[in-house]
Amino acid sequence: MILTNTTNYFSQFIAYFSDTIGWGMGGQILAYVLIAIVYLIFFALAGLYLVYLERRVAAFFQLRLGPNRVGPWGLMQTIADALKLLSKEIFGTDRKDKLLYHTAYYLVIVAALISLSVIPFSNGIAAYDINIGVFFISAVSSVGILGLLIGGWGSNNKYGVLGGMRSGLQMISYELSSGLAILTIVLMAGSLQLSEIIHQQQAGWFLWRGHIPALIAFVIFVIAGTAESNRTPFDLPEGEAELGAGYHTEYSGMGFAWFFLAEFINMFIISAVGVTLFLGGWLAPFGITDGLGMPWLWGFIWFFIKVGLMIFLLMWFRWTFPRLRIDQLLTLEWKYLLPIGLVNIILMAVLVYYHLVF
Amino acid sequence: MKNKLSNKFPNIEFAEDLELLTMTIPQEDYLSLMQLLRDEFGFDYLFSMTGMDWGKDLGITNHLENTNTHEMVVVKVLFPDRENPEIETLEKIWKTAHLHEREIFDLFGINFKGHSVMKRIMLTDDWEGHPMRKDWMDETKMIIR
Amino acid sequence: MEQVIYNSADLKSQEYFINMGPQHPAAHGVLRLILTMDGEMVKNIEPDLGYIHRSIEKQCEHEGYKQIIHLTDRLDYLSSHMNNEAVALAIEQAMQIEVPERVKVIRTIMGELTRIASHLLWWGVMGMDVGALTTFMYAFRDREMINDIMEETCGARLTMSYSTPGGVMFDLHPNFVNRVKEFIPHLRSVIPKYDELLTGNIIFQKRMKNVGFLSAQDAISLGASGPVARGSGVSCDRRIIEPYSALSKVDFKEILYQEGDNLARYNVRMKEMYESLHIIEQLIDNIPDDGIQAKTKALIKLPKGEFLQRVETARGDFGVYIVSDGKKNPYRVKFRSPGFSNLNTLMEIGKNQLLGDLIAISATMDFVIPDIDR
Amino acid sequence: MSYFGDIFGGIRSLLTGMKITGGYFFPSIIGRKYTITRQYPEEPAVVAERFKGEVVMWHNENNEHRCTGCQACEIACPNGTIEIIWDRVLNEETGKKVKVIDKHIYHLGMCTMCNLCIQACPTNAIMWSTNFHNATFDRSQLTKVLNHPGSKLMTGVEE
Repeated sequence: MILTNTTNYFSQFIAYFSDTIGWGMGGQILAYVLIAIVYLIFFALAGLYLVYLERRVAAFFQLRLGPNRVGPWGLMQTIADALKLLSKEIFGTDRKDKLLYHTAYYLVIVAALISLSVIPFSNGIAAYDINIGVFFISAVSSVGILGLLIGGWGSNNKYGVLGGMRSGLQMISYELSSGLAILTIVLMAGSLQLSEIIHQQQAGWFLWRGHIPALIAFVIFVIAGTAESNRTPFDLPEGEAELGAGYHTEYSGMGFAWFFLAEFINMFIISAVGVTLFLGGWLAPFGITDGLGMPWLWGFIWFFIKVGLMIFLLMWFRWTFPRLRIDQLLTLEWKYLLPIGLVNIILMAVLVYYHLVF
Repeated sequence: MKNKLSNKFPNIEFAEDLELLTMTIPQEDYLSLMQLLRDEFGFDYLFSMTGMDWGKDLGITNHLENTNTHEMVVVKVLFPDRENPEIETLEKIWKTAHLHEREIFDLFGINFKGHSVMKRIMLTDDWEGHPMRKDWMDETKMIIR
Repeated sequence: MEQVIYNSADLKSQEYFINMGPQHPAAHGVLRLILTMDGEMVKNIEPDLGYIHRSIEKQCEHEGYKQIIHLTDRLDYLSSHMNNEAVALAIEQAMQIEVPERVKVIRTIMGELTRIASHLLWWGVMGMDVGALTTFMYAFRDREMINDIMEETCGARLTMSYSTPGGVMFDLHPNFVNRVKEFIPHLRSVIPKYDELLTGNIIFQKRMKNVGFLSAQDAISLGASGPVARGSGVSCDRRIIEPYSALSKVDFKEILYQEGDNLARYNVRMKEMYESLHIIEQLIDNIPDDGIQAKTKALIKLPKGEFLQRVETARGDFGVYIVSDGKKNPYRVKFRSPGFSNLNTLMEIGKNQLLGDLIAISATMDFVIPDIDR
Repeated sequence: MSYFGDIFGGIRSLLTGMKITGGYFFPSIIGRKYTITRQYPEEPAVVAERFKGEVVMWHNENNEHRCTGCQACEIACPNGTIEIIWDRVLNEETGKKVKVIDKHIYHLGMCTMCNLCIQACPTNAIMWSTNFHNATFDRSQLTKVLNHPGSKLMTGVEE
């Protein structure tokens, strides 16, 4: 089955909704708002359940059981935690820069939420399937870094400043590498649109079709992605043994929770982008579920299985490796990942030019 | 060794009945004796510095070890002046004396001349008195049975 | 057009202070270090102690000799048995009590078990300090087995108060020998896994190698002892220099590394666990059976004099210096704690290091704050 | 070349580490094989029989204890955990005044479980209990009276 249609269920929904309700522009906006609410709910649930997953996975890595009291298998634990954080008093230092302090977490979550909107969850299910999707994600996720930076700065805490500076340093460096890794695939796909990239992979995932350079790009992407989502071994911005809590030292209650959720959503985004670019997105491996009907549902299932595996890989990293030092972090980027990535992209270009990729 | 030290420092006193070689030295010869013990006799490891309150005098007891032969000597110095006892710092000979001397300063009130940071280390800066002295009393917090 | 030439010397950075502690995840307690920082670089370290100072030395002046023992548990709670043993040995030496052979063997076995437990905890926390959070639980799993063994015999898991002047508090539990024998092969099988998980890890190696260099001369001058000094090649193991209890009967090596960096200190402790297991193996099979308590008077009075006893705890050279004036209370007790001198070492070698390195160095120093504050 | 050697050696060391954690993870999710934590209230904690939880006084079924009020434990205690309130009461049978305890007060909050009192007790009146549920909401609840109300000295325990 070759999917050629690029129908977007969301745009169909918007057209249908505004037609039935018939308020012209108002109906369209209402439809957008409805979609946004769906995404917000997804954002909250995904964030909370990723926290739950992280705690459970960490527990099993550490010979423990993890949260298993609230609800069946402890599934309600993180919701309870979120409620607790909501009801908590928000206190901070007196001398914080109020504007920056309070803008910071909005920036972080808004950036995460916007990046979420371009990711195709299934065939034709992406809220905002623009033709420069990959580029858009890279650009928007940089805004999130600004949130960490000004959060660290605005809270007027030395640990916060150190954490914020470290995060800025780290993100600027590693975005280069992840960008190059993404570009390697874009060279093959010839498109920046995420749904188009997935459609191209019907003949085989890019990780397989691009063989050596794609594999290298994948490894680079995973490393850079771990760094961008601030997770061990690259958790220097909040490195708890060094900085207490880094940039969110002075945040409490929900302010802290936004940072925390955004971190997990970022992990989700990184994994989703990785899956979309390298592992065929929502496509079934070898098309095994293609004939079973309901392609969008199977798309969802395969997408979330793949993303889950990728997230598990990142968690596995986190619970195994020690943290790098700040200079080693930069050495890794500028002396290893970046040159290799540059050579890799040239290699890929040559391969694509001579049609040596599958 | 005893003879050598006796010749050099006429005022040195050796204790008789103790297991370790123990000597008491007047304050003015303290630094030169310690330097000599380190440089000539190889007692290069300052094991501990103990502040003492002998009731009448304050004192410091230094335990030195030779890291090659693992012999130990004990050097004592007494301060008859309880109000402002003062002595040269050992910081320049053994770096470890830094913290030990600060502790003694804090808890016994013995001042070390030439020490780089002569501040209280255990107690707060506004603490009155030196609690390890025998005559220090806190009526409200100490229960002595 | 005006040309502005920036000179790198004009770009001034400003030094600032950071209070690391008293509540800090890497301080392992209430150690407060006032750091003078320049960017990420630590320029000066100034400790502020006393957050857990209980003036145990002063308390000891008002306690009988038997009653001192339980206070020493609270010094370095991770090597509580060795601390107990040090005081007991000092009192026995002063009173010239000959303790039964069984007591000596039990004390040595217990001491080595405590050392392993302490090193295991250190290993777990070391991993956490450099960011590998999983090591902690793995180490605690094995440490728990030792704690269970301790609990069965001593009735307590951490502050055991097990040695008394002239003997030990309880006889060994009947299960003790079997459980220790089960534990030895278990630990021997898991330490290589630990090595694979953390020691061999490239990130860990890069964090540890050539960081926090301490030369042998400095180690001596700074009063370093225990694994910190042995990592710099200074032979200072009291168990070999002056074998106490049953240590003279066993054969073991002193682990010495010449490098003096973090990795050397790390390796010393990892290898010491094997040596401790080796010591226990030699003693566990034939524990003599001649009583657990030498005859002592109910009220111990030390003869007039000064007594010094040094033992090797998990952290280094622990000294008990008792000045007695012949009464039932000591006139003055000084606990020379290894952590106190090792803190001085940290102050010296932590300068001009990155903040992350300072954490790693202080992790290899293995501080227990009550031991520093006393 | 050491540049690439570094990379491959590094990746190999990282994979070895992941093998160890993965080796614990996968058996743990399937059979909880390596799980070491205990689900506390459901699975009760196993405490060794010698565990020093708190000091208790043994009473028999007639509400009699063995404490003669000799105060050996009070003297042996390093930090004043034990206080005994006693009195001399005329014994009708022998016509002598005998020491009788009124209250054997035990401050659990101060106790360091050093075992000296129990070692000192000549009549084995006090002993360890393995109870470790010692947390209370109020510090005053940590002060306990060990002898039960209305209890008296067991006959046959001479002073």
